Amino acid sequence: MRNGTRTTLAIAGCCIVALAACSTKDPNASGNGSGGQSDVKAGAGVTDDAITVGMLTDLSGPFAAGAAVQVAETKAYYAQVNKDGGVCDRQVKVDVQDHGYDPQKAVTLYRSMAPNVLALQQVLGGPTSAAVLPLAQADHLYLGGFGWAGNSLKYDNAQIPGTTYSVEAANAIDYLVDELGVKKGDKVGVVYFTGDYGNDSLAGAEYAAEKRGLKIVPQEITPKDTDMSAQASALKKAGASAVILAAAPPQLASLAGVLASQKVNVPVIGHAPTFNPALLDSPAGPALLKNYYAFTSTAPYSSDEPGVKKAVDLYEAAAPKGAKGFEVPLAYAQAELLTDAMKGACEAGNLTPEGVVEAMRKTSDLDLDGLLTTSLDYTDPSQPPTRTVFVSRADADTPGGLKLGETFEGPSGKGYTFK
Amino acid sequence: MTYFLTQLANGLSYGLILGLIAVGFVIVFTSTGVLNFAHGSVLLSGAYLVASLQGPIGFWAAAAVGVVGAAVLGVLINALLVRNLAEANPGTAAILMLGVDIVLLTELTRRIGNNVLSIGAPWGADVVSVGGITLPTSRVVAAGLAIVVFGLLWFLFARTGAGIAMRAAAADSDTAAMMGVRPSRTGAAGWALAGALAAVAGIFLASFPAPGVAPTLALSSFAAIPAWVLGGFDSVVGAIVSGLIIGVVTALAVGYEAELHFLGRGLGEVVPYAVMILVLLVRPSGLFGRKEAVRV
Amino acid sequence: MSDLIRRGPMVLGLLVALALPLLLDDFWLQTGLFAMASVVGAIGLTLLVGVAGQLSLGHAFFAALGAYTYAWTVGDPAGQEAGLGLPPLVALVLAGVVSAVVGGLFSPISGRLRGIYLGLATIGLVFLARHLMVNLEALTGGFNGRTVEPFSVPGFSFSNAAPDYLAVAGVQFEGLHRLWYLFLGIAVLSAWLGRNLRAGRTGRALANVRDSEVAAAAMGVNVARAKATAFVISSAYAGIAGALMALAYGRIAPDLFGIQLSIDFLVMIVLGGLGSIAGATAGAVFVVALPLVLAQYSSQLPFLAAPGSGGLDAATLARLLYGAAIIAVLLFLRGGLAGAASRIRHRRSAHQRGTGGPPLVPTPSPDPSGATEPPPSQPAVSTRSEEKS
Amino acid sequence: MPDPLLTVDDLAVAYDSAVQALRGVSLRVDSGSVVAVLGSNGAGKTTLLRAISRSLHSVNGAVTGGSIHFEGRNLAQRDASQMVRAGIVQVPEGRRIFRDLTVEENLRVGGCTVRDKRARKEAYDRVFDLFPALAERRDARGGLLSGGQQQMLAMGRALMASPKLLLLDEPSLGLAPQMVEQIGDIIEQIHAQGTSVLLIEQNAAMGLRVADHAYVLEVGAITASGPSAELAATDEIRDRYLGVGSTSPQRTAAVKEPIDVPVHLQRPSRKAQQLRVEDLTVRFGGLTALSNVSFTVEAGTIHALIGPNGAGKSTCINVLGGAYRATSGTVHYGDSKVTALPSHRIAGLGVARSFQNISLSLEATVEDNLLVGRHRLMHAGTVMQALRLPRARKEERAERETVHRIAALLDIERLLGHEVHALSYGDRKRVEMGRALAAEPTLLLLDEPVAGMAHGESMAMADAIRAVQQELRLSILLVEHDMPFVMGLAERITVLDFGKRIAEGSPQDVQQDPEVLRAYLGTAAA
Repeated sequence: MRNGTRTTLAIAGCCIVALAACSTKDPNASGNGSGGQSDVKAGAGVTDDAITVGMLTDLSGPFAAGAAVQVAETKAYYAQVNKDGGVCDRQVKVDVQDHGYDPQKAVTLYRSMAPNVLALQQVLGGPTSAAVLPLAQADHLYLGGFGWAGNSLKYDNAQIPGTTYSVEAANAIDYLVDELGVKKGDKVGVVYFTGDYGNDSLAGAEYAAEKRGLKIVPQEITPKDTDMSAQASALKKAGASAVILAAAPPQLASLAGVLASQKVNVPVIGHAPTFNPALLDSPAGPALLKNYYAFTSTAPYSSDEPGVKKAVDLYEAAAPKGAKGFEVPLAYAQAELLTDAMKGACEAGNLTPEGVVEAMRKTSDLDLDGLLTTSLDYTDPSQPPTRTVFVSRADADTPGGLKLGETFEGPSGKGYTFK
Repeated sequence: MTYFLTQLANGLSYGLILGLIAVGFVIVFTSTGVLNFAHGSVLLSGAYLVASLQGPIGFWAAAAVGVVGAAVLGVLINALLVRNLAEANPGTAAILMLGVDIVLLTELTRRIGNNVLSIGAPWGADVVSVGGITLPTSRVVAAGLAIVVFGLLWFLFARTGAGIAMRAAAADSDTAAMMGVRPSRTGAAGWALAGALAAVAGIFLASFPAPGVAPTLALSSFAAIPAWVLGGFDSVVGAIVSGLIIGVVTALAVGYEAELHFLGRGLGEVVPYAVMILVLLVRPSGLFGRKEAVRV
Repeated sequence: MSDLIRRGPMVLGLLVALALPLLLDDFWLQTGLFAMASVVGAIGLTLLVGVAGQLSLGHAFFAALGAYTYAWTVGDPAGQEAGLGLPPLVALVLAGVVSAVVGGLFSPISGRLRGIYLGLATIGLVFLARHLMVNLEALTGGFNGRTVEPFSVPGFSFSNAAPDYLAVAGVQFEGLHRLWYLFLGIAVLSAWLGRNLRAGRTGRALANVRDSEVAAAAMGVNVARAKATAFVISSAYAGIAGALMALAYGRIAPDLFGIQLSIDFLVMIVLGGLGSIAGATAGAVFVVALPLVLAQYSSQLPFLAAPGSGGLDAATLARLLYGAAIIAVLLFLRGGLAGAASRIRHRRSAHQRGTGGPPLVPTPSPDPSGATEPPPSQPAVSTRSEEKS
Repeated sequence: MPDPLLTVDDLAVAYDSAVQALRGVSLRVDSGSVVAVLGSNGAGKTTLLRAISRSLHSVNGAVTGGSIHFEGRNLAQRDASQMVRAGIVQVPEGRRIFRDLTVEENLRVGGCTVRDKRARKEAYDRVFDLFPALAERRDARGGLLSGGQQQMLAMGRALMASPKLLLLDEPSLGLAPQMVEQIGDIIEQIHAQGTSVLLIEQNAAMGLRVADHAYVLEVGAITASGPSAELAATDEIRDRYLGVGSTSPQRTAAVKEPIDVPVHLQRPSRKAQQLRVEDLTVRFGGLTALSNVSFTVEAGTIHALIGPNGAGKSTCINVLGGAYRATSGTVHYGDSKVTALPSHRIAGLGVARSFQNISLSLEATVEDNLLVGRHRLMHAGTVMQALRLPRARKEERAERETVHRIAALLDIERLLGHEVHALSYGDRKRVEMGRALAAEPTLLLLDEPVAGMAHGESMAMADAIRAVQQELRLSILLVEHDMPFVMGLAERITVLDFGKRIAEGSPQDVQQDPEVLRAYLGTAAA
């Protein structure tokens, strides 16, 4: 008992000593870190000859494979940039960290990266980016590569590479009505993952369906549901004349296969993460070739546009045996977006995290040579920079499995309002 | 009505596959007292072997290798790890299996990448239609094979000396050992059986209508846990019956999601657990469970 | 004197914990916050599983309850999701209270089930929680989750957003530093309360219920009530842990409170050594910090392949090592980390055992009331069908 | 002299590397003989068999000294399954048949080491020949057999491996007299067929009837041995199993010896009351454990409940304590109807008990175990303890002092800081008794309080119990096999046999009751 008292006293003593060392006066309240020797103000992650950007990605979790493609492409991109003289006369270094799709790890790793990077090139994954976004906003740190979920529009520091899943889905409904002969009163199934991705897509589809006089049949699933028989049967029973699938390749293969086996021959529409070229070799291949449409913000791997060509050439040189997919143009586009923002910050003489965000928000007319549909306008944080999407068809002979059809913007895609 | 029957048939065939997995849980639990959290990754290992070998050596040979491989993996886990626990009790064994699961799943995820490996089964994407009910051929085969497997299990446990010895060891390992039954052998047999059953289930879970072998396949063992608990921890029959119940209930909950919308979205996810808790309230040892399980 | 030796490591640990924020960067501070939040939850779970012998995999459910209760109580009433706008301190207390009450409501169910049945039934709670979190959008913000107002007491804020400046020994105390001390205080308080409970009348009764319900009842312990008490206490701990996690994240979403969290809590207490408060603490730090440290430093190893090249990359290696570490502890350390520590301390007494549960001696009969006479459930009433179909 | 089949030399066994269960035990079984080991509960009989059949590790025991040879070969390093193959098969205590397996399947497990089909067939024939009842019910599940049939099945199962040496662990346990006779006949038959038998028995009559040679095991050591006929003739056996004989002085309550055990316990505020057991019947499924038993324990007296194993004594105690439910009949303590209350409410009436199979918290210290006994009398709530409020601390301190006094009374004060798993069997019994006393009961139910204690120890325990009883004016109902202990302590004795009351009266009356003699020593002894 006595000992306990003594311990308490000792701790209290330590506290007093600690308090004595306290101060509430900010010694550098007016200063703002170290300025470079040039006229450019340098912030976190910037030295006289180097810029560090971060990638917080999933290299050991469920999205490891796709994430690795993006890491490879991003690194190749910056190697190229560095060869051409770098950004703001500085070499760009990429700091890659793996959160393994675990939000707790993501937040912690974010803490370790934030003081040392100029911008975050990527924070991959729904729950992980949802956890990091508010922190990055508080730190005024640029954040890219989190997918296309509409709720990221709440954050002015987040740069979305194209439009949102909701606008993609709304455009898809328009396309169904205008181009594929779906009639007023018809039903469209939406099979979607619970979460920012799926629910965003559903919201867009529901908005457009109301505008165009269609009915939505929603079917919620989770990533572990890979057998879509029950959903397919339900869609068949409801008489759906098209299906939008906001899920992953396993679900697409299953759904397309089961629908075909039940003689339900309707368009199946997916987003960028829905498709994987390996599916074309699976039993569901024929059904996909017949009915699959991809509505994406970034161009498919096989696009002939110069931007995409550059991305693909770079990738095939860096990873000759790597998987071919939407990740390649996406990673390239994201790197271009960030590089553009960093260059803007450099020109403004403010190469700090805040400066990068400011520069990004001043971008009103950026063209990425066909990586994205139109020129991009990031001046209004609450709106996506474009509302036009790529429409592609599955094609067995095309690298990446998707053949670009056209760009498209329908009335619902244009009119969709964000909550 | 056709719709209902289709969903029912779907649920039954899925339930039989769940039964294969749940029986594996039961056998491992009764033979070695382990709550096998690594069952999913053993299942995935088997399916992965099949998918990666079916190209070079053909589906049937690959299937045989996959089933045997998963069985061997199970035996190794038991012999190298479970039997060497510093402190053998169900709690530490369960956590050990979590560690094993992390290791296996990480390595398999690395190997599979973001591919969906085709299982290459001869039934491909064929379907069977009877009176308006359409069912994938793979499911029909799965159902048939599951029934055959359950028949073989019955024969094993009721008619062969080894099976009877396993039942005896499961009921009272101490006394069984006094009768000359070697616990190391019944344990190994249990793990081998469970691994083989998991691989069979894995082959069908990766067949059409599912797309193929992807890391998420490992999660399918989680779906069998409610079936296992519902049936009672130590009852093979219970696992089979509850597999069917869970399969049908899930299929109906998903199939009638639109009608059940007032219960919230994503019902298929909770319904198995809701059924499980309700049954446990009435029968705390499950439908066919005998004794209460050991405490941690 | 021996008392001092016994307490020595603890006091030293506490002093180190107090001094650490002066040295650490944000990465470590954030790791510390998650670790301390987990410590609180793990102590609650070890009281339930280790001391009272009730296996629960539903800890994530109660943590979620605490987290959302906190967020809702402090939430801006005019904000996107419902909120009460009450002071954070009230919210923190309420997080514990609401979880405790719900734990109490669940106790009629938990009292009926035992062992692994209880453990797996409580998994159902986690899925139920997810269903509610996703569907009760007005309260929870649905799948997107909701932001959590930072902690503050009148006149002092625990977030970076606050303008007031504070420095100790030249180190500027930002939000994370301040939260560190808040979390440390709560964690130490939790450990102290946990130790007191375990050593007192309630703890003895719970341990007795765990070891033999019949014997406990014969000593006048109301078994049903004791079990309910254990569940209530552990739920309250989980609720507070959830609120701390909410503060550490700054934003909560259903994905944070999945089955993995429940499993992680269980890993913590089993690795640490069941029933030991110090073990739960060590286990929590182990489980939270090890993957982070491995992920942080494995990338510096030279022999690893680049991500995407198909070889063994750093991230994969880190995860493999984490799995291997769990396996190694269970294979080589009897009684978990706490057991190992106590053996090191008592190295001289060779027969000292860990905290593992030995069977009854000399005949291992679960029914203490009479092995030579048939227990009540024996003859002819077997409810189990034969194992053949 | 015939070849020794089995020799045990200076055997020592410990549980949990702490509790010594056997020390210096030596015995031999000659080829073609039947050897009996007699002893009471806790003497170490089962431990001895498990050491021989190499099945100790499943109960955390280990041989710590000495050796066992079978057919000249040392058995160290062998496992249980190898022992079966070598020709030693054990029939475990309590039969332990596989309840969910059919009779035939049970036998099949027993024969699992026999590879040769014809040998297995012969074994089946032999077993069905020995036990025609089993042949009739070969497809019935083991759990549905009667107790006697289950014992036959357990023996048949062991015989399937055609052992050279059969280890029988209390085959008479819980069986009716005719059935015990029958089992005895069967053992003789088995013996006649050439199988040697090592038999463990509490039922001395049975053991001595079938054995050529017998050993008496007491608290882990052999205390007597000799040819059965000689042993049966000695008073020692009679003394040990019935408390009749010259070695035990009549130390009833009438002999007021000065008691030197100081009692510092608070006298309970309530007074002991009369315990009335009326027409108590307990059935488990089809089995009747107690039928229409009535007796009364007067306030402030020591009452004993005796009878052979399986007579229903523990069942009776368990009903009184609330662990089992009565099928019919009532128990009143004073005005309260015990049979209507849950266990913890019965404890609230001032009834405390000890258990036959010790049920202490093994990892907790002795002090904490004793404090559990104070649970009912303490008031600190959960919150108060968690915060260590002064009242809770004061209460805790006071209770710890009380517990120290109780420990002093039972001479376990030195053990207070030890964890229970490191204690010997006898010490655990004392701790359990202490826990019951700590609850300050007015009625104390003791289920075999001196099992596993040596004679001297049990007499000291008797003194302690008597002292406590007189000082606190408790009522005590005890169940015990140690006859000298019972006869020296109890004021009144109720004798049960097969769930029925067969006698009641003072120790002297009961000792001379022919029914009692028959129940204990068999018809011949009466």
